[in-house]
Amino acid sequence: MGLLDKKYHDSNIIIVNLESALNWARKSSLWYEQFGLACCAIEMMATAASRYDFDRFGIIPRSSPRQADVMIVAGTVTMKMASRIHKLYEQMSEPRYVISMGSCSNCGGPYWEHGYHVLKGVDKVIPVDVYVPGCPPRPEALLEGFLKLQEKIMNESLVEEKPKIGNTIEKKET
Amino acid sequence: MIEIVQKGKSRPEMVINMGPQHPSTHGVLRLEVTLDGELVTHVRPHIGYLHRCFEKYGESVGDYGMVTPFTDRMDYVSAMNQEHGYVIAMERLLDIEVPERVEYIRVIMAELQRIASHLLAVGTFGLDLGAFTPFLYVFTEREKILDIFEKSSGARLLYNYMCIGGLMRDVDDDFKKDTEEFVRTFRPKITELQNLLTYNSIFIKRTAHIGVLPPKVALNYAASGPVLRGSGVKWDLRKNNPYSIYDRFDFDIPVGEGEVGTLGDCWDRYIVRVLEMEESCKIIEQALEAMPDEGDVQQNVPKRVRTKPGEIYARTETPRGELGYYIISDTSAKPYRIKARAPSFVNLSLLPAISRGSLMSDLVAIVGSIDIVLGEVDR
Amino acid sequence: MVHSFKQGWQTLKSIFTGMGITIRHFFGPSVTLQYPDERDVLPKLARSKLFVNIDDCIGCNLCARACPVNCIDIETVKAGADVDLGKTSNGSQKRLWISRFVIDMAKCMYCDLCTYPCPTDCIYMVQEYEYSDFNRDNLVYKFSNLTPEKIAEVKETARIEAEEAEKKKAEEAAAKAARASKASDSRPSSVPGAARGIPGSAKGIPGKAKGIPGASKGVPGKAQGIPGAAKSIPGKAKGIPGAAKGVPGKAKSIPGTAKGVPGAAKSVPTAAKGVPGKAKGVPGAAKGVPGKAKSVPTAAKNVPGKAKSIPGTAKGVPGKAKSVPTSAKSVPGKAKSVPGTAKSVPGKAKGVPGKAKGVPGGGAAKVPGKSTAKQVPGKKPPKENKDNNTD
Amino acid sequence: MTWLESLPLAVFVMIPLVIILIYALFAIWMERKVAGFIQDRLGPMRVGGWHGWAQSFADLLKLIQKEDIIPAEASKFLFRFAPFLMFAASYAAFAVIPFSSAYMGSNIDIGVFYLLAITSLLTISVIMAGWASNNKWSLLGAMRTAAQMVSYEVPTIMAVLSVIIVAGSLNLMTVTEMQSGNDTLGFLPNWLIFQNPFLLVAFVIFFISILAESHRVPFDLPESESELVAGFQTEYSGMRWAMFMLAEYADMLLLSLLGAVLFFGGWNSPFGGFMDGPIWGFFWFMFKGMILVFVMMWIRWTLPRYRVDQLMYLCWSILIPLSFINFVLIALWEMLF
Repeated sequence: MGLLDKKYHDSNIIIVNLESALNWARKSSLWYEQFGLACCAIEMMATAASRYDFDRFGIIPRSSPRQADVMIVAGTVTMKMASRIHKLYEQMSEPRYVISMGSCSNCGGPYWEHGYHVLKGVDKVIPVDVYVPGCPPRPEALLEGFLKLQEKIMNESLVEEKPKIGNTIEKKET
Repeated sequence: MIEIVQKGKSRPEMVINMGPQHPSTHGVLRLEVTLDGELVTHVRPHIGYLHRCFEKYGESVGDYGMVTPFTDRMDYVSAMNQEHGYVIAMERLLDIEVPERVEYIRVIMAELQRIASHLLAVGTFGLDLGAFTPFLYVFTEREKILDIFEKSSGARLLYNYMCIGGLMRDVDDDFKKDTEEFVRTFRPKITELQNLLTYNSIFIKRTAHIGVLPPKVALNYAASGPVLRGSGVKWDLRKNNPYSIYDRFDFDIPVGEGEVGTLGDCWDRYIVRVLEMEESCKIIEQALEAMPDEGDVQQNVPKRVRTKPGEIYARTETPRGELGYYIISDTSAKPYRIKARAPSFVNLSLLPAISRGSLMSDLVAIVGSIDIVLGEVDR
Repeated sequence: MVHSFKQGWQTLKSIFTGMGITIRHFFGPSVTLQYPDERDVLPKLARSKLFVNIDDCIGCNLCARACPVNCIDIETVKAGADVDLGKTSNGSQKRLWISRFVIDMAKCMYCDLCTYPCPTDCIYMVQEYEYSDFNRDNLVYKFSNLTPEKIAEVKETARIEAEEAEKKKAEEAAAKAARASKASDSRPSSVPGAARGIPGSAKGIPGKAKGIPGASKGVPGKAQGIPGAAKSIPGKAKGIPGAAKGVPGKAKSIPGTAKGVPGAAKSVPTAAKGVPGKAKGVPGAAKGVPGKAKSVPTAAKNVPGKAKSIPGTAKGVPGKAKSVPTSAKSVPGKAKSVPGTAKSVPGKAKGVPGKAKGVPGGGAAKVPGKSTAKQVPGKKPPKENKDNNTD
Repeated sequence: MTWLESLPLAVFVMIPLVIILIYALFAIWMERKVAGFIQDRLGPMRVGGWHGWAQSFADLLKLIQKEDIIPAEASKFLFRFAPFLMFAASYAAFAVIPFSSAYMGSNIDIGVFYLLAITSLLTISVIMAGWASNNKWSLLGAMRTAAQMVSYEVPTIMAVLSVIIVAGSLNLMTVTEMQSGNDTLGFLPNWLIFQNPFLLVAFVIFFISILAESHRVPFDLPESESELVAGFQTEYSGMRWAMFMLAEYADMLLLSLLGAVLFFGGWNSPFGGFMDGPIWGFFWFMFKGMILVFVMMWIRWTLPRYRVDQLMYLCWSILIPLSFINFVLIALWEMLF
């Protein structure tokens, strides 16, 4: 749905310019979904607070998934929460992105070994765009993750085959 | 369309799910709220969305020392206090004498963490009621504490700083100076917070007479920490059952007095936290004065923890209340059993009792005033 | 009336007090750190990433044992007596090749517990925090500075040395056992030879070799029993499924117990040609019966194994199927083993995929669900069975 | 009338639309900057260069790209229609606002009544959106809004009427014109707020009421984030949601401009004849409106919000009686002086 459906098969000057304008808009206005899971959520709050200030990048929280562009999975995803996260992801409107923040959501983190109730990586339920390492990551590290995501968005295209950076998991249509 | 449940001849009710993704449930708590209009008739908290198998980990990782980082992650807002509780339990089990200097540093760290945790609690409480700005002001102060922690321990949130018998490393050279500086600049900020939020009349209207918890009910539910003290019960383990070196300091235990509303309402629970921050400042100042300047913080750290079969229950006062660790040891390197008595979990059980009959907006205030951390509730 | 006016005044006063505070902040300075342009100076103890100075590492494995979450995976190979690996900066002699030193930063909990036990202070936390990535695999950091060829070489050397030592020992033991059994006339229990895995990690279990795959990337740390168990049945030995490219194998028949002929399934590493397996009899004991080794995988080359068995006495000779494919694929959770274990079963030898305990989630796996096990040719000398020497 | 003949009319009608769009883009940026400075932060800094001036353009362009989700169980027509109705209501009300001595959409004699009537449509569109979304949060938000906006219309109207009896006209242009000049107490402008002590009280009532009408803190119950997720907007995404946002900001401007007309002399220069004229008039008018908008933002980032029953109490027990008493007092004052 939306403009990113790759309906164009070759690019011309108009599409290229349009593409970069649209990419610029998407990367400059990443509204994240306001929900925290665990420890990383505290650092996420710290990033949104005065010292690091998400708003400088145009990143603001929205509490309804419909209006959010990016989901920050901040914390341990348990088996019980996994289905909810999947649902929240489905409720977000395209184009949507996911940042996996911290060890727990990257791969289960400290809980990968005996954590019988911990999902070993949020990418098992939703596609992840950027993995931010840390336990928890520093606020700067999260901001750097956002910069990486912006870099990725700038490489997205309206045209069909253009090499993309980032992971290759296709986003699911809803 | 929207389901309206009607049972018998009673008035129609609407069941609404608050959470696990909701801006004011402080994490992944889910509340199943039954509403009559906007009036709450029943609340059922559902937990387990953050069950991270702490007890299993305590019994599975390599040895006793490796459990410490996992205690950090229980109540991630007050990691130092969690570590403090665990190492005290282990030291009692092993009969280890801790050097003077270590005790002082631990107390200072624990009290700084208490301030940081209370700042977060009052900030998010304001946020729940719609006041966005005080939240950011207190976060600025909290950052200063985190800087002090980071200089000494190397981490901002989950420190793994205390170890059985001592500390992982000595404090930073600037520690004393930084802490003194912080305490000095922090006091005016409390005054500012009082003016901006505490005595704001809208804030008072939203919190006074709301979620009243009578002392007797609080005791019956085994509540602890600011929730209990907000109801006027003077119970603080630092005074009533002193651990570490808390008996050497002179400080008060603030309790709720029903200053603007009823005894035990949300405002009382809130003001207890604010006043406790000032008391913590007092403790820090005294501790900084009495702290020995020199001393090896690792001199009594055992090379390998060897236990005899035995068991221990040690309790400490964290910002959220009484935290107890129950540890059964055998001759192996790992604990046979670890159980944590988490204050948030016990305090959360109060929620249905005190929120019945309030409005939807009050429910948000009540959840905020109990100040739960889901990492500790679910463990 | 007066009361409500007073209350109204209080309300307005508190609101104006609050607004006064916020407007003062409005004109006051900001505390924001403009991150990509300005950066904080991190305290020197800040823990943001693990780093290993591999030149100083002596391969003692203490950090891996101290890690509460087992995110450090170290594999070492003993260096030969004539090789000087140099010294660390604090003067300790290095005696081990570090063939693998992998830290999965995606799992790390940044607790700093691994840095304390290090005798040479070569593992420590650094301040670099900007390493987020599009791909989780890139968060797995490899610190070993040996090339795969070098690793293969040192492993081969180590294997040969170990084999020789083993042989020596076995000879002595055999002689001793022979003396002993003559005296006692005890009935030999037939214990199939146990293949010993790759130096250091394998446990010899009768009939099964539990080895830790050589440079397995796929299963950090704790792959158990990746090696498959090849059953050597007289006449046929099947190689190991998967992508095993044969490894020149050698089959040794253990004298005394082998009834069948141990087949040797040998897979030869990429470059390897099918090398006829050799079955060595245990000195003094036996005649070999040619076995056959078949390797199942398409790419694998069959190497006819030869086994000698001792006529008459042999009841099952453990064949040795060893394949140490360079690029076998193992699936986490069910790693297929490449190295075979020789189980001697009269009749047939089949390469049976071993079961490995995979790591859930395949932490380092490149392709979700699959991991790549890299193995280095190694040989498992069959363990001599003392009791079976004579009968 | 051919299309060529109607072109000037179309351009004439479109002027407020352009003003609203530019204002909304500016106000969203300004809101974030104000919030940033109040909170010791900086607000948008990186998008477009100097202090993130292009932030709102990026937001708008992004919202255009967003997927438009209509929940399966929603009442589809109402769901689609509500944002347009809301924006149409805000936009239509601008017709009677005198932007400058030279421009006014429609110079009708019952301008004030028209404005108050047409803004009531906002209530309907909010209920429509909340009900059609088939979401419990939306429904709760819509119910709260309906109660709130209907209640607060009473004190708003009473405060406006107090001004009208002083001004003696329902036409906003006339109201503005009578405030020109600079001789109250010898030096103050002839603005109505300086003319009568009771009009000051009327202004306070008016300002509190418009805060509630445009649901700003401390009366932002319809979309109170910490209680109702996003209130009646919960299910909206993309451009439809942007329409709500636009309408909300337009509503803020509309009521602020109304305040500027009624109490602060509209497009009249504060310096008498100095810096006067149609262009300056437009500048002064917008400037006065933006000052009120800034105060609304300032309040928003300072105060917590009221509870729904306290909100009603404030309206029915305090503001409405006060506004009636004030109305009578103003009438008496007018009779006496």
